[in-house]
Amino acid sequence: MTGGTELIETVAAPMADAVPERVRRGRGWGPRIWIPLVVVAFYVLAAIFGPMIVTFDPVATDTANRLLPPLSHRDDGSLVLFGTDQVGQDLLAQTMQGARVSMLVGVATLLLAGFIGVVVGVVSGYFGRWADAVLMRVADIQLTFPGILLAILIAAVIGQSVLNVVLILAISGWVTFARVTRGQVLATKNREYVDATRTLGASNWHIIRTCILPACTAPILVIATLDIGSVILAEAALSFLGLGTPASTPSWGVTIANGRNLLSSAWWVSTIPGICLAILVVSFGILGDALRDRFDPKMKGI
Amino acid sequence: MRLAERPTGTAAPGTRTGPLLRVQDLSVSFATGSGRLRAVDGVSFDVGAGETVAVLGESGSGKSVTAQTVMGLLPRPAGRIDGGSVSFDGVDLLDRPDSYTRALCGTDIAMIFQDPLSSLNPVFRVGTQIGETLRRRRGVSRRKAREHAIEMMHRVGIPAPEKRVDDYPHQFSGGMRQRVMIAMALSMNPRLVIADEPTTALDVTVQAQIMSLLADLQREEGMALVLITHDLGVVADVADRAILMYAGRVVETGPIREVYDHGAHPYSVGLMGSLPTGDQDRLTPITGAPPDLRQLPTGCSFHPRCAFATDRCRTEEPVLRPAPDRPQAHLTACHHAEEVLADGIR
Amino acid sequence: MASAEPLLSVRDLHTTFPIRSALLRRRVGGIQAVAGVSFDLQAGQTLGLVGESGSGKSTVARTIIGLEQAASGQVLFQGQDFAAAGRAQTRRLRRDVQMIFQDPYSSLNPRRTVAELVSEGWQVQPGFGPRGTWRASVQELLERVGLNPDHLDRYPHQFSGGQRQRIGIARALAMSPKLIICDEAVSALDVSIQAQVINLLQDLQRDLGLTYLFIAHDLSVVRHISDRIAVMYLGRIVEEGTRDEVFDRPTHPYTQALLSAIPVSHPWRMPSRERIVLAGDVPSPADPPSGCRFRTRCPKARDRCAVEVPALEVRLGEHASACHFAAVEPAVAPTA
Amino acid sequence: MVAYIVRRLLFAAFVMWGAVTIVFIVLRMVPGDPALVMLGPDASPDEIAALRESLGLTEPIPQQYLHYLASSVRLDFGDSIRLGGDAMGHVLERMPMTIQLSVAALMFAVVFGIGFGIVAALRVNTWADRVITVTSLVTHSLPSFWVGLVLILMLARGLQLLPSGGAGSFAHLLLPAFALALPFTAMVMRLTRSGLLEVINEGYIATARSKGLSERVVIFPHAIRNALIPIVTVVGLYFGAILGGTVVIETVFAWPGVGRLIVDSIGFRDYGVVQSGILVIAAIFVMINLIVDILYGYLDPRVRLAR
Repeated sequence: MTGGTELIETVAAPMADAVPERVRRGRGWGPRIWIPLVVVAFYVLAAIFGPMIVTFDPVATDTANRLLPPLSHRDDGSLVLFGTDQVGQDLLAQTMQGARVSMLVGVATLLLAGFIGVVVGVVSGYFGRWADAVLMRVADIQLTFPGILLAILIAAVIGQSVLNVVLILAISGWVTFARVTRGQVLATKNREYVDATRTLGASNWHIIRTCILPACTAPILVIATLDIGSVILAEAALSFLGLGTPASTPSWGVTIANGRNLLSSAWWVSTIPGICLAILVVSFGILGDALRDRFDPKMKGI
Repeated sequence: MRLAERPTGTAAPGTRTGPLLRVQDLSVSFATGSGRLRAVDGVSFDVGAGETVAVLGESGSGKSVTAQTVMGLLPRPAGRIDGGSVSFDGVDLLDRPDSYTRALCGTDIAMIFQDPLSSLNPVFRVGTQIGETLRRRRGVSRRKAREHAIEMMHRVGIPAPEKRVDDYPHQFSGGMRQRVMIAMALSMNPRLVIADEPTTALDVTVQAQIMSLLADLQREEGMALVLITHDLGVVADVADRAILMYAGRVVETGPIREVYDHGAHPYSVGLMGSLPTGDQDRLTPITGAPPDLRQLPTGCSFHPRCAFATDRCRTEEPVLRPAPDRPQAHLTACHHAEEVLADGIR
Repeated sequence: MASAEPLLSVRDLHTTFPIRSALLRRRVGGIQAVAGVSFDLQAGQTLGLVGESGSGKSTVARTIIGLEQAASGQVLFQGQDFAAAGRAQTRRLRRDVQMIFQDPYSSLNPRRTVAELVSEGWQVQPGFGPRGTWRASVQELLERVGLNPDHLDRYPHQFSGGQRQRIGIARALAMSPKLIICDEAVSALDVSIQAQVINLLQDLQRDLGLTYLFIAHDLSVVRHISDRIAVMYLGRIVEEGTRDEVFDRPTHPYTQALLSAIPVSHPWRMPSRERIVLAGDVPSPADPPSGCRFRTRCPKARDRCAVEVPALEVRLGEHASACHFAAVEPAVAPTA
Repeated sequence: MVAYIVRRLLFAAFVMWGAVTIVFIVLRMVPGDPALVMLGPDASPDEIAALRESLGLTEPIPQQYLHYLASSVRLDFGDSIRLGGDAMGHVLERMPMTIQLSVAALMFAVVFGIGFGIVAALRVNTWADRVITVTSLVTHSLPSFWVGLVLILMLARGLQLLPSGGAGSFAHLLLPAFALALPFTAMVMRLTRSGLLEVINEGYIATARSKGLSERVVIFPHAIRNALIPIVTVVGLYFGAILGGTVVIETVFAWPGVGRLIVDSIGFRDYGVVQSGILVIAAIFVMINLIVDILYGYLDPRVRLAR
């Protein structure tokens, strides 16, 4: 141990003795957690209810009101908060529709990637041996392939649809979950309490259920929060390249790409959805960071 | 600048009167997630030149924090010195800037840590690490520093030091690593060596090697040695004096045989009773558990676990006083020392 | 002495840990953690298994209880071979042999309450344990080990190290075991707490007729609690006998050195004490010395020790020793 | 050490085989007749048959795979339908531009990431630390293609300071390299900061202080050598991500590299070029990881000798 061993003991042991873990975790449910939570909640509400209020029709055109800057009025007097694009589409409606698509893709991808990753991680970490060797080599190869390249390759081949985007991103995203889960399983597997449970005659399934999985939830939650931002960014990048969601269900990336050729004449078409995207991703980033500090300060490298 | 203030410690030992290290009324607290805790609470003791002193106590007694404070290694800003003084060679270190203490460290005061593996930098050769103090502090060449490292490794009994000087810490066994630590600590002939649990991480047979090495080196070098440990046994052979700590306070101090054989504090008596010696059928442990340092009991912190406790113990904090009818150097912080001693005789 | 059938009998046990290559996890070698260990343990007795790190004492325990796979040899519990037992029998054996672990902080699942921890064995062993009244039964157990029975819905972190160790003991007792393996069960505790737990273990043994395999590196503690002692070095037992035989008349040079190295709290009370300071460190179990494994550090080593493995047999006095020269040079008698 | 390098090389070859196989499998996933898809509805049956023949689609799948592997070893990925000539040739021709861009971005990320990371760690919990940490969090979360667009809008179109696209001069390199480097700078910075903060709590740092070494020596080299070890590994991984990122950034800035070539080729169903480009990038990444692994062994003696 270090020179500070006893210090750690004196500080940590009485604290551990006197203060319940849940209370300690609960304390300081601070601004780093609730501010991004409020932002995310706002996005979720906007994504659910926004398109009901301000309808978006991908094929409608309104050439009379094309390229209106933000906060200007249509000729019928209605306010366009975010401006309009080159065919007169309302950008606010487009952005809210984009939020719906981007967040849907993000959550669906995470669920799929998380499920694959956790299963692979537990199998590989808990049962080890050849399963571990094979699965981790597959993960290595997968890591060797820059994720976006794999996504581009697959997208180019199988074509554009929301489902395809989810599949593609999950294929490149499961590795993180698998590695984190495996690491946590390996760390937990050798804890004495797992041995203790085993000596009671517990089955592998009982041990995985009561000892292994509960120890994995916190890091998986943290990874999911940190990852959802990257998934949304990756989806936007794919869509920007024209390989993501189709024009009928435009995500933010599609809108940003639309505005690219209008940069000199209508800056807002690209910029505003970009800002919306950035705020959401930053919120997830702050939230993930805060959760990581709370649950497991040792996971800093991830 | 007065000579005495020079931090390099060029003053020959013995030119000053008074103890080499004097800790007076030292209090240190730590910020934790749920309030401050007092890790060290009004601790006073002296260490004379060439003396071997054992600081004893269980985890949470504040013994290591005291050592860290002396070395200026207290983690900031969590750790805070609330009062008292630490004088080395008559100069109060807490009055001086941190750089003053830092300059004394390595040359005049050196430290040996508990776990030699984590205390050695894994990416540097041991020779580099042993010779580093000499090289950086005295500006000698790399070659000279390496030669010095070989010499020090030889002195602490590492076989074939010429070959091993270029090895990395992980290539050494636990005992050999601790020898490397000792070589590093002694490389500048310090006048005071503080060893914090130097044998706790080692096996019994290796423990014996290291303790006898430390005792031999202490005799040859004439340095003062402070041994911090929870193991009453390992220091019994080598220490002159014992300082027994409980919940951040010194509860008993005196010549080691006095404290061990004629404990005048219920805690020291209880510790002795907890040790299996081979001839008792049943141990007589202290009841209860050490207190939460953030909510120390009033009066004497030991009173909830003490068989002698009275109302006075619950209200009035005992101060160190001479143990009744014992040699003068034997001090105890117990209101009922008389009864404790009488009980021990019976 | 060994009149009745022993409760636990270990026969020539070997446990080997594979060394695997980094890349393909291919097996490239093995560490013989336990290399031919045999002993008997009578019901109601305590066998102290002592040794330094790397001696394999914990591996012996983990192999007996099934946490490690034995490479060869037998573990017989009441004459039944553990390895040969079927599923149902293994379950039953699991109940009879319980373990108390070293680290009171990591041996309790932090996410389960005391009630869940103590009753976990009843959940995983179908048809075993109290029905309906299980909370009351947990409370009884908590009281039995000196804990407040009202604390059954608390989490482990709400207890001190000594209290956690008591929870671990309650968990073992819940299975009504015959044999409890204490693997360094008191090593992590402070002296005053350690003494409390030792007293508890002794009380339980007396009241419930338990048998202990007590594994520790602290010889004073082992001496205090054991009836018989086995000393291990690098995967082998080098000396085995009654407590007093081993402590008062050790015949193996390693035992002699080990006993002389015990830190003594009052050295001035025994002026005749002679310390044998061993040179060097324990060799790596991946590459043990040939012949007698202790010879590299042994003051008595001769040529013969490098070629011939000394058997554990009675050579002098009434207990077994694995030294060629145990009988030739009677021991100095360190009295700790 | 030699044995170790050989083993790593073998592993690299294994990974390349995996990558080649993945490409093969993905290309088999093309819905319908690939030749028809590639040539479009206007193609004559003869043209389609010829392409099928040259793509080897007439053979059974295992044989196709073997042929594919064999031609992969010869770096032969067929001709480019769009540009004509050897597909791999087009890729290799564009490669220097992509390497230039990604190395510039990597250097930026490493220099500024490690620099700011050290500053933040040494001034932990001060305003400087907070500014750096918050900035890194935000830059990490910005989509790089969008950053590129905003940079073009402000610096190229607005202030007319730098060219908005194309290549040819150092000025052309600045914007794309910066946009590409931004998220990675943030990641390197966070990793440096947390790594250094962790190392500072290690026992050997207390030892270094107890030896009376100045705080500067305690940090350089005692702390930093240890903190660098994980950073080196991760930077290797980031280089792969940067290479992947060039695909998007080259499109935004009209940078004539492999990334843009790949994206353009996708539109034309020019699969020969797409797979050549992807395999070349994967090969570079494998090589970088090999170098990182060897460097890792150099930095950490425990790893070096254990292998």
